[in-house]
Amino acid sequence: MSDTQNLTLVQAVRDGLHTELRADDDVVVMGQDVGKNGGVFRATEGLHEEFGGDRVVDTPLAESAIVGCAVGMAAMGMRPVPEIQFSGFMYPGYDQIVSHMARFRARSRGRFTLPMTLRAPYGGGIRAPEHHSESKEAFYAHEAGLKVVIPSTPYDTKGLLAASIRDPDPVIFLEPKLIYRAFREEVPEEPYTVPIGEATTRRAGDDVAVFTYGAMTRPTLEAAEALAEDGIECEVLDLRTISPLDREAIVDAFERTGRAAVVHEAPRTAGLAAEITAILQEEALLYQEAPIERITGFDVPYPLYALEDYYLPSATRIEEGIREAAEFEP
Amino acid sequence: MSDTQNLTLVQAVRDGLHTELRADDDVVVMGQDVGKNGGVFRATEGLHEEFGGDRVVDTPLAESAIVGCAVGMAAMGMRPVPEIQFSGFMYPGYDQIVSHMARFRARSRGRFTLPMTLRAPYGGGIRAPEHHSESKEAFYAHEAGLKVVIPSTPYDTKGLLAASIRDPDPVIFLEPKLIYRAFREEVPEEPYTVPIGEATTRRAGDDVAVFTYGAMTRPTLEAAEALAEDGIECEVLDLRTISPLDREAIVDAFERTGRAAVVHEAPRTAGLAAEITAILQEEALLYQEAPIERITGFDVPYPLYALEDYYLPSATRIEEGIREAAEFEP
Amino acid sequence: MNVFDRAYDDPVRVLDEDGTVVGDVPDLDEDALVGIYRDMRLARHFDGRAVSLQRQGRMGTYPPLSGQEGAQIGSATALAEDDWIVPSYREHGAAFVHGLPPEKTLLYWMGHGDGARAPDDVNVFPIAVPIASHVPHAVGGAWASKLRGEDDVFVCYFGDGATSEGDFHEACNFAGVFDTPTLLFCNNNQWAISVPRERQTRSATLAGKAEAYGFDGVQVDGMDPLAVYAVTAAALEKARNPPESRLRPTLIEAVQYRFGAHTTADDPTVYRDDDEVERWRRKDPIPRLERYLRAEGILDDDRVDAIEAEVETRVADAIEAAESAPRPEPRALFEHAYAELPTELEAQHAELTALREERGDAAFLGE
Amino acid sequence: MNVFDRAYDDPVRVLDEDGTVVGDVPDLDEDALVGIYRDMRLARHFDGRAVSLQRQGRMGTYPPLSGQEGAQIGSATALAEDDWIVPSYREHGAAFVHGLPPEKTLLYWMGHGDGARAPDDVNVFPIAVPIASHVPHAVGGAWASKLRGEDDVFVCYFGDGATSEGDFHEACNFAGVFDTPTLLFCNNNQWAISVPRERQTRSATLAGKAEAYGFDGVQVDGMDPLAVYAVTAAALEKARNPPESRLRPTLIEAVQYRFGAHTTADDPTVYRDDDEVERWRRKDPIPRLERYLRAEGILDDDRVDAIEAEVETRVADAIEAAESAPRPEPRALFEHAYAELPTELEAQHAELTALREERGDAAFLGE
Ligand SMILES: Cc1ncc(C[n+]2csc(CCOP(=O)(O)OP(=O)(O)O)c2C)c(N)n1
Ligand SMILES: Cc1ncc(C[n+]2csc(CCOP(=O)(O)OP(=O)(O)O)c2C)c(N)n1
Ligand SMILES: [Mg+2]
Ligand SMILES: [Mg+2]
Repeated sequence: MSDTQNLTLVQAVRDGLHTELRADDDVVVMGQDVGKNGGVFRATEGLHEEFGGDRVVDTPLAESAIVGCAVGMAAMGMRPVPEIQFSGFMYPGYDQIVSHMARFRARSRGRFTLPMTLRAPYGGGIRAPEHHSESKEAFYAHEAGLKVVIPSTPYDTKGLLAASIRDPDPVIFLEPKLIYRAFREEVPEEPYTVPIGEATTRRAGDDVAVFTYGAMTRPTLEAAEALAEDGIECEVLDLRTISPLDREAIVDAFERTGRAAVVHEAPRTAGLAAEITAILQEEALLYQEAPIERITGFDVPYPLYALEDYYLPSATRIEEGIREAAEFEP
Repeated sequence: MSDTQNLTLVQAVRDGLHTELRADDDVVVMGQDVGKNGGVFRATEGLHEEFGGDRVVDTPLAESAIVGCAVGMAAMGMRPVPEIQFSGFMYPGYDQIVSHMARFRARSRGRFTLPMTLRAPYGGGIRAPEHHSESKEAFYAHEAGLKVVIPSTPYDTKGLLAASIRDPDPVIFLEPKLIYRAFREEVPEEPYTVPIGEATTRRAGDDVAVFTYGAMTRPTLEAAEALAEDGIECEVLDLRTISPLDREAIVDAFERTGRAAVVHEAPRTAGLAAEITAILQEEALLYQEAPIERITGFDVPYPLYALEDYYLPSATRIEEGIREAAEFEP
Repeated sequence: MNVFDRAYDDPVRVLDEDGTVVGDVPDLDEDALVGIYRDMRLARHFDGRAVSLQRQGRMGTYPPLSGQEGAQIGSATALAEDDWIVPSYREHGAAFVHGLPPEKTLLYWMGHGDGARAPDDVNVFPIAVPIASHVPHAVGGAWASKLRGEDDVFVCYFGDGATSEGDFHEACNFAGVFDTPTLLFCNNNQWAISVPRERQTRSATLAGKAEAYGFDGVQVDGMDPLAVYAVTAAALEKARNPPESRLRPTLIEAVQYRFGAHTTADDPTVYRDDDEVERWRRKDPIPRLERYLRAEGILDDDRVDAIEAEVETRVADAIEAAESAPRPEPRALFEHAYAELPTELEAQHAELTALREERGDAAFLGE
Repeated sequence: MNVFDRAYDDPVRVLDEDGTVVGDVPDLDEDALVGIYRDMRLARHFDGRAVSLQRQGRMGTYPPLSGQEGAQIGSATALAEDDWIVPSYREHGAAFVHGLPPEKTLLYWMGHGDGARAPDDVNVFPIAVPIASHVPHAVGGAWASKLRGEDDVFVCYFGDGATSEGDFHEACNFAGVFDTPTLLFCNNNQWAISVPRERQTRSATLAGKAEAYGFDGVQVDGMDPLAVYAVTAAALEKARNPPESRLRPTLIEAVQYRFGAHTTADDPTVYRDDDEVERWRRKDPIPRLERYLRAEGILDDDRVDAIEAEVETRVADAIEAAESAPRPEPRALFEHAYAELPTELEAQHAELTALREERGDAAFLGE
């Protein structure tokens, strides 16, 4: 039986990096302040000391070069794990992400594959300055050639991070920083993986299928409990991977309930909730009993923190949204 | 009565720029090769000669600075019209687009507004090299604070371009280069505007509502004619503005038909077709008689040109898709 | 010798660490000199109070500026009122000199959007958080000024770390090519969070990076407010009235030090030595100027006390004003995204309002 | 004097326009010298044929390289087999020297994805179209080489226009900071489409931009293949075995000219004078080297004729091979997006296949 540690989500990131650095000399962690400083969220604490400055690299302040150099390293068969300090700072590296990281394999017809994992703390709710609360996963889901992973528990974090680093394809790994330290979970000390592309059921229920991921998983479960008191039972699916989506699990849950809601903190227009809605009505229209509710961030720039609580879907807003789906009568 | 000229779409771009340069000294056209060379598609032909190098500016090869300098000029009340040579080269300027162009007004609480129009030739089908055939309008539709306009006729092009340049908000103006010279239309010599945010009906029909825009409008109309021979009558709506969407027109057409298809060349996942589908089932589920068909580019990197005809929705593929929507029986 | 003809690694200096004159004292009257002293004191005091507000949970993350007053106040004092400041996030000192009320700065870091809107007659851009991304805005603004035949200069502040970003490079290149009246003011405070200057770039100096753009670069002792004033004034003059042989833009590297943490979320003891901090504290711009002004008979104990009192009152008033500002209304979320609210945003606002009415604010604030 | 200690505007030269020796002739044997000549002839001949294929509608847009053979062949000849070329879109000459079959280049511009895949034993990266975006790849690849204790150098080619992009700057800075074995080879052909070098940047030279990164920059006469060979060889040697005082990377500015259009879609007469073209044609690298080799008794009419015949056959064979390649199958659209085809892409492929079966290829090809 494997030993476990009681870890927070951010500690599970660190543990996942540690495990993979130890297992494979080709793994290199790189980014701003990831070295001596141990990362602005301590996600790389102690790694520089243990593995040295060649494996855990403090880089200059330049996102495009961070991603672009990782592309070059990965093309040579290394497994770089670049960090962007906040997902809102991925945009200066956007061209490298969409034009190269996503396409190098297709361009070279499989000669070069990019086993790289681009990590970034992601999402809102921590009273951070402007640009520090972005959730734009839809950008990356819209770009073929990338996989996009967003964990919501410490156990999944370590396992999905290991799976991402070992994956032959480039992965965008978005870490919901609101829950970096929100709770702890038993995490095996041993290496293990959680498969990319598989959703998981966080709560079973027959009335409404609710799809979510990342930091929204917790308020969604909270809302589900509140609704249960009124006799509305939600099936809560944590998608974990945003691209490719686990269509089978999504469609299956919907077919069993006929009603659905999607919860994400990203803006509504052309977000993942739209995609999931489109999939459901394409594949299971005849099961549909109510409009699929989109419970999302609003279509506005993420506000400074005095207003962020109004921007982010709260348990109450989620509850009301699900209730609409549950109570809709044609 | 106003005189007209018989213009292609790209000539209408040029004419629109000419009109606005003449009308307002604050209008500045800037970008790579827009000056002496008249633009790689001749969209700025003769403008440098007529208005001089301060109004029609050849810039160095740097997209982020092109957008970022335009942001600074617009904040000072000028009306810059930066060109990015191909929409696939907007990504090096992506941070300026999403972090600043889109947010400057909100950030400054309305003190600075950015009356700028970022133009780019857009879309596939012209046998161009890699990255020259992108259609990623969904990126910009997902980012609040931007308006996104995609014309499909010469008349609309001139009018929408004028409306964009005069608009107080930043506009992304994507020009379907496949139809730059595909046909001509009578275009008034006088200045005029076509309102941003309004779709237009290109064909009336009662059986299926088909939503499209840009270069896909023509094969969609072709498909509609083919279907009419089989007694299937399509209502074809040319959206013209992608953000904000003309929800009223979209929902209205759907309520009259109960069946719909969306056609775009952009990749499917999290594209505009997903958004439109989500809107329709939110607002008009009870009218829906068939799954809404998404007839789109595939979720793959845009190929080199030997395969692009398989990537792009053809009239036949559109026809088959619409037929599915028309013939679906629960 | 023209100030721009010095070697890149030969910083302009006016006062040494003891306040002794070692260079050309700029031509400033007593009021102006005392003004620089007072504004540095204000910035320092503001900084301490802001850090403790954050500690007490009365404010969010805050980026302290202590140590950098010489560069900020010295430079901003040289500006004409119509010139523009395009700041990063640490230039509240410079912005204050140029007219931004300190309560705005507090409001901003308290998470109120209104804090980012300077009064209409104050030429200060909103804070730019993504590093170096505001440099093109300063070049574009300056370009507009030139195209319109105005003579406003745009002063852009950024850090040593910012010089690594692509936007710094592209913007400098545009400034050179279009010869825009832009002053590129680099606050080289030796650190970009935990990354020291030597690991940020192998360039011998940051000033020397100007070479790549064809305009002047110059180093200045950033802990010496009079030196900073002098070099800024020279750069502004050149931007307005460039001689034949020179381009308007200037890259100024102000060599200085941040005494405190990067932000209140940062712990600098993890990555740097106390010794280093101590060495730089001895260069503190405030006592340095004070010594000079006392030696010149411009300051004495009474005047210093009066300034101290004035500064404390001003900052206390600012805190009072910021803390009594009402929590912004949720409609502010939507209001400024576009000049006119699109229908769909009206609908989303209505959604929010309905839920607020039904379930109250507690439904959002999660308390 | 070390070749890297020259002034930035003092280009390395070996042969003048007449083929007369004016510098240090590199130590190359007869075969190598004839090889350079032959490969330049091949590149020139290939170029002419490619342009006419495009004119005849047998190929898509194509970027000609005529005029730039000296820089391409001279530099690539200096590489070791294990070194890597990271090209932009115009370096088919250099890629050919390093082992890329010319039929691959043709296939690529004929729109076949396979053209971008070099044979597994040929160390050439796929063509990068977005300007300067491949420079970080070269730095990352070189960094990997260094981390693994290998001594492969990565040679990145880019144009004068590329130096304006942020990616050029960021990548150079990383190369300096991590001291990677990268050779940054700038083909300054005076034009970025219609924008002349002087309006691209106000920097006095492009070589001098190296100053900002702490490593060497050097200009070379790019129309002089032997000078280019010499300076490339020196830079490669330094990248492998750097002396104490120097960093491994080098920025080489090869001053040259594109005789033809930017691409077959471009008309250069709109933006530049014939005079200028004529002036540069007199510097043509091919007759220049030929004169030298004839003077040295290494070439004579017979050998030149034999080379001409060899070159023509090789290019004709390449065209034959490229044109007889079958049109790629539509499944290639999906095949390489991921290492394993995701279910949804399988479904999309099935969609396409079903429609093809039902309606035939004409349903897509729109003819
Ligand atoms: C594009 C971008 N990347 C990363 C960050 C996170 N970040 C904030 S400040 C900082 C260091 C900045 O250093 P420097 O430019 O020297 O300015 P200083 O803070 O020292 O004034 C970093 C990495 C950011 N704000 N923007
Ligand atoms: C990011 C980006 N912007 C614009 C273009 C369009 N474009 C292709 S080549 C070119 C000029 C390149 O000039 P230079 O770097 O001097 O190389 P050259 O073509 O002269 O070899 C431009 C603007 C592009 N390919 N990529
Ligand atoms: Mg700094
Ligand atoms: Mg060039």
